[in-house]
Amino acid sequence: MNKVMNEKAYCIKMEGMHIRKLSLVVFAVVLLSGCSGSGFRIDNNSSEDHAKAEEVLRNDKRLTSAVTVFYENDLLTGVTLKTFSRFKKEKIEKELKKKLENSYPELDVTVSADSKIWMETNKLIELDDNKDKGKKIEKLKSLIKEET
Amino acid sequence: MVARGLLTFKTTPSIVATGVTAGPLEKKSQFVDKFDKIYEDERCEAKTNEHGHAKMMEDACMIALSKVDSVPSDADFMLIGDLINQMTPSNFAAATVGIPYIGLFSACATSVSSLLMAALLTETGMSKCAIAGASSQHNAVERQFRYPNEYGAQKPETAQWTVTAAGVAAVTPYKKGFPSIECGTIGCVIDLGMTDPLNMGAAMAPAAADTLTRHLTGHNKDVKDYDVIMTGDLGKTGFELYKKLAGNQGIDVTKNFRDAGKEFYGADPSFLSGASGAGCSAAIFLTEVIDKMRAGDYKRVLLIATGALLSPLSFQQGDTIPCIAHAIELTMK
Amino acid sequence: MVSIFITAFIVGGLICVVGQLLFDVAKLTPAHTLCILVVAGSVLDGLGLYEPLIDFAGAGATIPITSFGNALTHGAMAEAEKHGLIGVVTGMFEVTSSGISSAILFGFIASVIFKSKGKV
Amino acid sequence: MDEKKYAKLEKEISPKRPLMRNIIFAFLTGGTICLVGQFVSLFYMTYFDFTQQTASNPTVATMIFFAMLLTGFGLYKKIAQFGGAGSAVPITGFGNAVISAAIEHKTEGYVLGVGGNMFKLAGSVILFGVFSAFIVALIKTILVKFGVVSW
Repeated sequence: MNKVMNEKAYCIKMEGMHIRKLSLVVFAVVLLSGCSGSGFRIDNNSSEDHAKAEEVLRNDKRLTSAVTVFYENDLLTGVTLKTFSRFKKEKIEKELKKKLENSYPELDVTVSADSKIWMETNKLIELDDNKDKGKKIEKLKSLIKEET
Repeated sequence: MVARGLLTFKTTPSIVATGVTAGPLEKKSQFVDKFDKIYEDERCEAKTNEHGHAKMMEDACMIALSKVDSVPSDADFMLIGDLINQMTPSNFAAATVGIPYIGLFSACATSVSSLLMAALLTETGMSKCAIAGASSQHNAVERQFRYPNEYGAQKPETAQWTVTAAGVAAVTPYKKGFPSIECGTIGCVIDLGMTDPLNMGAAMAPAAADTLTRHLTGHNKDVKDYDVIMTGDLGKTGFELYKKLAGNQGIDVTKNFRDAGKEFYGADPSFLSGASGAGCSAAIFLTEVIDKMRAGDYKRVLLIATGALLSPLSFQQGDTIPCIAHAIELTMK
Repeated sequence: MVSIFITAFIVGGLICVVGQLLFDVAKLTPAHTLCILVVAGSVLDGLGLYEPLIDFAGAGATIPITSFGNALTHGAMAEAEKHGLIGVVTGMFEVTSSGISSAILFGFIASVIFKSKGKV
Repeated sequence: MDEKKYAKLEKEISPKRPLMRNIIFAFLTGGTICLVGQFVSLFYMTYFDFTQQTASNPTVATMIFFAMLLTGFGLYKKIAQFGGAGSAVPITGFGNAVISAAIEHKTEGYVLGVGGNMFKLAGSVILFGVFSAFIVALIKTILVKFGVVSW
């Protein structure tokens, strides 16, 4: 009898913790769903025609968003992937890079599915001052290099 | 079968005083009011757990002696033990108290084995006052036998909690009005191949059941002769197993059976299967049982303390856990 | 962005479930369980499967102890790619130094600040 | 009574480990720790020059820092009793193993106690991690040499 009551008390205690934990998760998801950007943005500061790049990126069904900056000799693209496409992150990066390089053979193409790059590229577009852009792009490129 | 390991005391030495000290967590025990001293600090204000352990033992000795208006120089022998490396806490306590000392080790069964030894010395007439007891300190035991105290390991429901407590009794020749030691049984080491140190109750239960049957047949007694048959620290799981094993031997286990480990912390589920440790049985036997005997509630009791004789080394080398149980019979004439 | 938090929770949780099964069903000690998981992480990286899992689940794959095996193997293989067989030995702690060094550092700091307590 | 018979009886009477409960709680606890890790990693990505991949290093260090606080204040073992493997498997569990051993052996001094016992529990993880990494990398290097696979 006593034992049963103990177990009950135990279960109730555990359930309380259980619910608290779940609510934390729900809260986190709600909080985060607000800041998920999507769409395809292109910022062209060069003489190149960006239509081809847009076509490549928009036609790729595995992407949820893509942010592209053309600046002088650089073409920098940050992409976000669909959840299950993330397994093939490296492969997708390589494919896109190849496609873009084919379209723009004279540009230095950088493609990354890293969310840091995506975040920074977004900031880059909002930057009014064009002077810093070159520097920032170099920095992002070195960050990507650091990984390997 | 020739009855072996049986002890009968013709002079029936008496337990004239007890001293029980406990740590702060033992306030959760349902027997807390009966303890003589509760420390507010788990190390008893000492620098290390082991020093606190020794201090707890010392204080328990002094309390027991003071209850019979004695000082350490009045005592002839000191028979105590604990679970830590080579019993250093007991050794240090004995060094401070300064009574001729023999360290005893039967793991958690030391509480009863020391009483039996004290009774023997008294029986021979060579001891007018002997100190017997055992102690354990949770932190010190935990870090030696299991993991560091702050390590997060999930304990199953069969795991027991080592108590921080010391229990000491002063044993003298027969004195009217005090519980006296009539007989006892020295246990055999029983090993039924249990290896799980988080289920010590299951390892110790066969030893307890074996000693119980040997005591009953050896001394020609029946369960009905006792007001209570109390085991030391089998815990909830071990106690069930022990009753089952004893029941298989044709012993009526339906009433008068109690377990100190199971009852120590009441029904608090955070202590899982219950309490364990040499201090557990010593503290409960020397408070709850002795008090009830002196109050006249119990006339005849059988105390069986169980001990798991493992070491961190033997466990890590994959050995089984050999166990022992000693029994002592107290009467109130 | 959001989905990585969900996948981190689920993948991280599932790796822990594997650990719990090793605890409860295979009856292993925590130390044995963690060793098995580390070896598993290392083997998965050798097969080239752990990096995609990190891409998929983020911290869900880098926080469990399996990532420790992965990082050790990754360092060894990256170095081996550059310097051949010798790199296998020299590259091992290249990637994973942060876990061990911070554990040592914080362990020491903790030992200065804290005392162990025997609370339930 | 022989050993086999007793083992059977022991299994019957000892309470079973609540497997479903343990699995669910391990999932929730482990998931939550990884979720916290993801937040930390987002923090490092947003405010410092770390990419998703390189952020994992400071994230691991930060998680071990959290483990230090939880261990020191005696909370980690409570989480462990509740979450089981959910708290042992994440890197915080590794941290807890190192830190708890360090705290416990402080009484033997910093050199013999803390220094000598710090990796008492976690050492085996490092040993098997290193050894298996060596074997795996060795096999892969040999396979690449023979042209069976590529890097």
